[in-house]
Amino acid sequence: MTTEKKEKPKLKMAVYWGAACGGCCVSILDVHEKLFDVVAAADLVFWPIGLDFKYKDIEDMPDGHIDLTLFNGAIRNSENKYIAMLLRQKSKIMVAYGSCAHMGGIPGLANFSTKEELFDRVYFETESTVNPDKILPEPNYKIPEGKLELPYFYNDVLPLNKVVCVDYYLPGCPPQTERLLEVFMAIVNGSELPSKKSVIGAYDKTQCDECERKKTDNKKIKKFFRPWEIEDDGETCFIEQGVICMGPATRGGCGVRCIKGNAPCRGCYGPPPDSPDPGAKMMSAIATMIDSNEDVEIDKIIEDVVDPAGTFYRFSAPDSIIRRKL
Amino acid sequence: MSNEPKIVSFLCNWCSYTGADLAGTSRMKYAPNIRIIRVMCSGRVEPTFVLKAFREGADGVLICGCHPGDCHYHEGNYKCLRRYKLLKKYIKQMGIDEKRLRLEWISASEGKQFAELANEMAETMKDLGPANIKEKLDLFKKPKSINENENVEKEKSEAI
Amino acid sequence: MRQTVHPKLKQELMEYGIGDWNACFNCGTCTAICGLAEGGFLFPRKSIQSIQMGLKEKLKQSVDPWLCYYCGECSETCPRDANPGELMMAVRRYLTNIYDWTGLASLFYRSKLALFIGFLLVLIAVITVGFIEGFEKEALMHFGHLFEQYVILAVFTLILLPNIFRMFWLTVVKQDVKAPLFSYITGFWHLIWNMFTQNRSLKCETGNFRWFEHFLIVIGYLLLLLTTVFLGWFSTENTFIIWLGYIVCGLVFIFTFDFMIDRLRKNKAVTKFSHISDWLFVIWLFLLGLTAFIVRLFIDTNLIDNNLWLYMIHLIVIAQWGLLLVPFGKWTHFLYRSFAMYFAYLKKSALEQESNITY
Amino acid sequence: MEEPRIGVYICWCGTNIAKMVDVEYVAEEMKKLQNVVVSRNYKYMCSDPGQDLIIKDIKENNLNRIVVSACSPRIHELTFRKALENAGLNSYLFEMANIREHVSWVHTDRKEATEKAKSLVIAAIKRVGFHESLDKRSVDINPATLIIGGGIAGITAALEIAETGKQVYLIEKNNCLGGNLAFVDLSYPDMSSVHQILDPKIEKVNKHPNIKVFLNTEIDEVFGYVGNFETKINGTAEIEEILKFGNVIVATGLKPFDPSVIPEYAYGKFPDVITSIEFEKMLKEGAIKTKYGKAPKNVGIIHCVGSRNNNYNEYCSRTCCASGLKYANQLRDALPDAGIYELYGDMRAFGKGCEELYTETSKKDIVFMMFDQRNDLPRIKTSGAKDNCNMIIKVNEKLSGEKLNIPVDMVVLLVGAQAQDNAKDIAHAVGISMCGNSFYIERHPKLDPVATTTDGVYIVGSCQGPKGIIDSVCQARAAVSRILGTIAQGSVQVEVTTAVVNEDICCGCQTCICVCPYTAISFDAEKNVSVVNEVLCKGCGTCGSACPTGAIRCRHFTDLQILSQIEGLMSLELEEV
Repeated sequence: MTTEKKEKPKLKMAVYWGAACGGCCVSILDVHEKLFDVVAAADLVFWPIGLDFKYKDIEDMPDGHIDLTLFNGAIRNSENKYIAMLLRQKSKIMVAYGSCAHMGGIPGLANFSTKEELFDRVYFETESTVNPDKILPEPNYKIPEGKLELPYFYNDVLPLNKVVCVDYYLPGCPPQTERLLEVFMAIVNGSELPSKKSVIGAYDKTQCDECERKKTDNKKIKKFFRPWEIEDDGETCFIEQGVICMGPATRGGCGVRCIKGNAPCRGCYGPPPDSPDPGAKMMSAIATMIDSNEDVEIDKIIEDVVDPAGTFYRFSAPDSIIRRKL
Repeated sequence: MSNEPKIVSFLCNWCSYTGADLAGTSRMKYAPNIRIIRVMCSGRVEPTFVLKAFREGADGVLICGCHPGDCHYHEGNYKCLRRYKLLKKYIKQMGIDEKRLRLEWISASEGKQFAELANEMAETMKDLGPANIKEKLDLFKKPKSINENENVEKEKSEAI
Repeated sequence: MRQTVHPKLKQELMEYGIGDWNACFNCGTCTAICGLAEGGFLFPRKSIQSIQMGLKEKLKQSVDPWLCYYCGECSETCPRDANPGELMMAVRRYLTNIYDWTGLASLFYRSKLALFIGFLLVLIAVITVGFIEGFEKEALMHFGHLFEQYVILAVFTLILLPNIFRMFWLTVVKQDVKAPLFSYITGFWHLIWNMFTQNRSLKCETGNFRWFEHFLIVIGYLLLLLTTVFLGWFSTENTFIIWLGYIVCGLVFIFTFDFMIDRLRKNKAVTKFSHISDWLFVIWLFLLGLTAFIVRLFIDTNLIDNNLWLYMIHLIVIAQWGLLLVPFGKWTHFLYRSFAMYFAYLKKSALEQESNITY
Repeated sequence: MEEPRIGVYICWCGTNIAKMVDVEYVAEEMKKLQNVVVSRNYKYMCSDPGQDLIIKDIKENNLNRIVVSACSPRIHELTFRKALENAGLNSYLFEMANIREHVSWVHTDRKEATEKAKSLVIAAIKRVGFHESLDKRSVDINPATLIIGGGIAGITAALEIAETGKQVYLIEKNNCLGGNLAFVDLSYPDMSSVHQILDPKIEKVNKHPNIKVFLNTEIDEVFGYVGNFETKINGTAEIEEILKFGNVIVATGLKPFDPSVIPEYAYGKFPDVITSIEFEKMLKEGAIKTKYGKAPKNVGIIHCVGSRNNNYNEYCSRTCCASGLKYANQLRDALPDAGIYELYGDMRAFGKGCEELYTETSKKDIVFMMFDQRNDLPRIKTSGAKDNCNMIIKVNEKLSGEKLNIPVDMVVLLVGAQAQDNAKDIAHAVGISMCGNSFYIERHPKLDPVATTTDGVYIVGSCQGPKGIIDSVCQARAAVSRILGTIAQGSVQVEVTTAVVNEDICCGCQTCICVCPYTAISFDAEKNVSVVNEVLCKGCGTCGSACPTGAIRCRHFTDLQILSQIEGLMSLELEEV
């Protein structure tokens, strides 16, 4: 990639949302007044949420025309995938921006249901739905003018790296703005970038490293609590209070936002290096803490972990080993 | 082997692996479905390993450790038991039949019990039929270029 | 049926000359080799077992020892030299005194002195009789003839019959053998047949010659009894009877002589260990034949008148034979054995009946 | 990490493997795999030529990873590691696939077996790719030895070592040395007096300058590793002492079976039903008398009490039969015309001189009666008035098929052997494992009978299984020779497959700390990370699986290694080169 400095070589930047809530796109605005620096340094050549573009414009671009693409959101349907591939082809640096692109994120929770279940829920079951003729979206639809085609709705939600090669991951739900800026500026100044495929804008150490709550080695759990079930003293480690906190298995970098807000970490920042499946790791750690050797008692304690998949894979299901419900 | 169920088993070095060896030295015959991975202690067995085994196409996973109280490392097998129970809950949620994951205590002298267990496990897997987890989770290869459409058909079938 | 162990049984049997019963470790070779042992009668093994374990009742109630003809095969093949053959013999001796109600049998078996005295008394008695009769030929011969008849009668009715009944009581009644009634009759024919032929011994390894010898002795002995006692051999002129007499007692002493030689040579297992009772039996039988032979010879050659002493000797031998050896000595074996076969027959038919029922 | 160059070796083990696994085919297939440079099959890999083959290849094709697929690593892993060392390769760059105990010996379908063997080898190859050189730490051996148990085995071992001038700590939980043997009068088969054997030894032990005896003492947890153990002992003496030593001999012996749990024998109900221990006491005192002070007219000796019966102990206690014969002789000598009845399940007069003893005994007017040891034990009942005896033994004699009543005045129960009550505590204290009936397990039943799976800990005598004097002494001396061997070397190499914390990842959550059974992990508040004390760590890996960040690596059992092993195990299409 180009590191030699020309006179104000304006960076061409694209931001796209796949299956996402839009929070990531918005988070870009969180840079506040710094936005001017950004705009000064870069042209936004593609940003559906902000500016009106047509896919055609991109398709027409020569390959590698875009310098930096921040792709947020997961891959849910054929459109997401198409754009992902398209952008990959047109951009020098492809960044998986935010938890959804990184690991599948919240949309990834859909992987605990099949496509059919989802459709049933969405098009028939939801309380607000009135759909007497049981109409479902029709991917191919013939009309006099011709053939309409909707994107295919995949059975799975996938993280970005499952469909295209990703250069960097910028985790978070949404990513911490400071982190974004650091990365952005690094690119603008053409300073040395970390090796490809690595996570940027997050620390190798996990939450606990930053977390100010008091931690001891007395991690023995007799009963699990949901956050609302305990009277949090605000300073004892959540886990030691019996609340499952993904902190230990989740990268730092967010500035322990949730925990500071007296909510246990959910793990949006994803696992530290060389830890393929944070959910499994955390499961292992938490289970180890169960303070009993008795079959029955253990079962009883585990009863309180109502939804292991949702708890330990809140953000990482599509990126985990067992990617979806089978 | 292809159509035969595959069972990955994690055996602790001191009791279960020795037990399995004993089954061998005593020439006890059992079903060839089981494939053994040696760990020092059942306490080393992580959910990650089990999930990985399933992901890679195992139809069943068997974890064996020393009998409670006999652990060479005092309590490793209890740690294993706790993880096992939570993990079982998880895989159930993920639509993997509970019976596909099993934890048993096999002491160094229980070659016979191991052989029986191996057969039993193989039987269960045959009854349950193939898990096809690998098949279900391998989607399509990452396309090299945008024009590459070889997988589209597959995608469609995947999709609808 | 639970039995009590009699720790002292072995010691008791020692006195009847059981050999080294200790040596036996119940391998069963003896029974395997034995031509006569069969289902329900697995001797010698079972008998030895009973002895080793001190199963007195069982031993007393078993007919097995009588079914054995002492061919000696078992003793030759015994891996521990426990000499089962002789042991069976000893048991037979033991049993004879168990059956004998007078107790004299056991006395004679156990003490040589008593035996000697017994023989002496009889001798003296006969001589006194002779003295009373004034050593007058006709009178003596007459007396002798009567004596023979009465003694045989007495010995039978007073001693042997009761003993046989005792035997019956132990081996059949006590064992509550439920033999079908008709078998008592059919068995009786067996009894007679065996008594005279002893043909079961043909099954023994020792083969036919030994049986033949025995057979001839038995026949000889019985005919001798017939000729002398009932046909009055010594006082007849009937040439056929005379010649018959000669032949039979000839048979008797010739073969008994042969037996004695064997016993001296000790080359067969049977003849290795000979209990005194055994010796006496053979010798006296021999003397019996011999003296009878000579006496008749003297009568025919008219030498008898001057040699009455000869008849006296014959008389003494007969007396000792009839009064001591027949009721208390080995002679009884001839009887007991025959009856044992009868009882064994009953037992067998009882077993058969049972097995039929179970079918 | 340099590109792996893997050498694969499939062993035939004669026909043991070759007959059930197509070794040539497997070896051929492996060639397809990435990074596999050579792949061979050979008759006996463990043989010297087999090892030389590996060494040669390593040198010629500069291999840097070796996979041997043969028997159980528990048997030959060390052999091949040595071979690697001889070739100048780090011995941990080696992996073994067990295709004998786990394949050829247990499967019957050659095709299936071959497939399985193949996948096991692939797994090993995948795994070995991620193996890393580990440097063996060699530690100095502390020449002192701790011996737990002052029975004949312990005493023998103690003297043997002390004689060579090395320190011995002999720990006995009772108040005197000698163990069970101290109760015994004569020893079979030669009827030699035990106290003539034992007493001088005990005397010598007590006097010996190099032996420190601790009576009424039990050990606490034993910390450390081969060459450098230490333990806290707490005896009756209020002073608690810390002992340091290089090797441990466990000679805790056995505990006599308690016959009162067998209803048939009415032990405790009849005063004249006594155990062999009590009888030995009688013999020592030289007076065989019933509780009424009379010499018994008839004595019954019952074998296999508590042994070889599913309700009690499955195993044979080894010493009872010969003891029974011994008693028969002693009784015969003492009571020439008593009736003596040996009631046995099977007469097992094994070992030098014992069959002869049996033959001799059988000639001494001893009645041997057989009963059904598993289903039909003899029963001891009260005797009737006219029986003039203390008790009646009701037995169903097996050889004759007779149901018997044996009148006896005394019954000697040949009680079997059991593991000590505190067997488990000791096992945990020194870190060895027990088999089903809580006797200790040796490293290899045939090839390594006195060593255990924990380096530097040896088991001798009856704590490993019921034994007579001879076997115990043999084992004691065998263990001693092993120990003196290591002491002579002065140092010993210790396993380094310990856990290690990656401080760049560790977040200091301290999950691992209370997980460690050996308190080997501590928290460094300074750096806010956990730290593993590699000396205390025994490498179980439990912390590794508990660590939520993956900061703890269990050397030689890393996630990466195991995960890739799993991959290999499952991959069968080999065109992936």
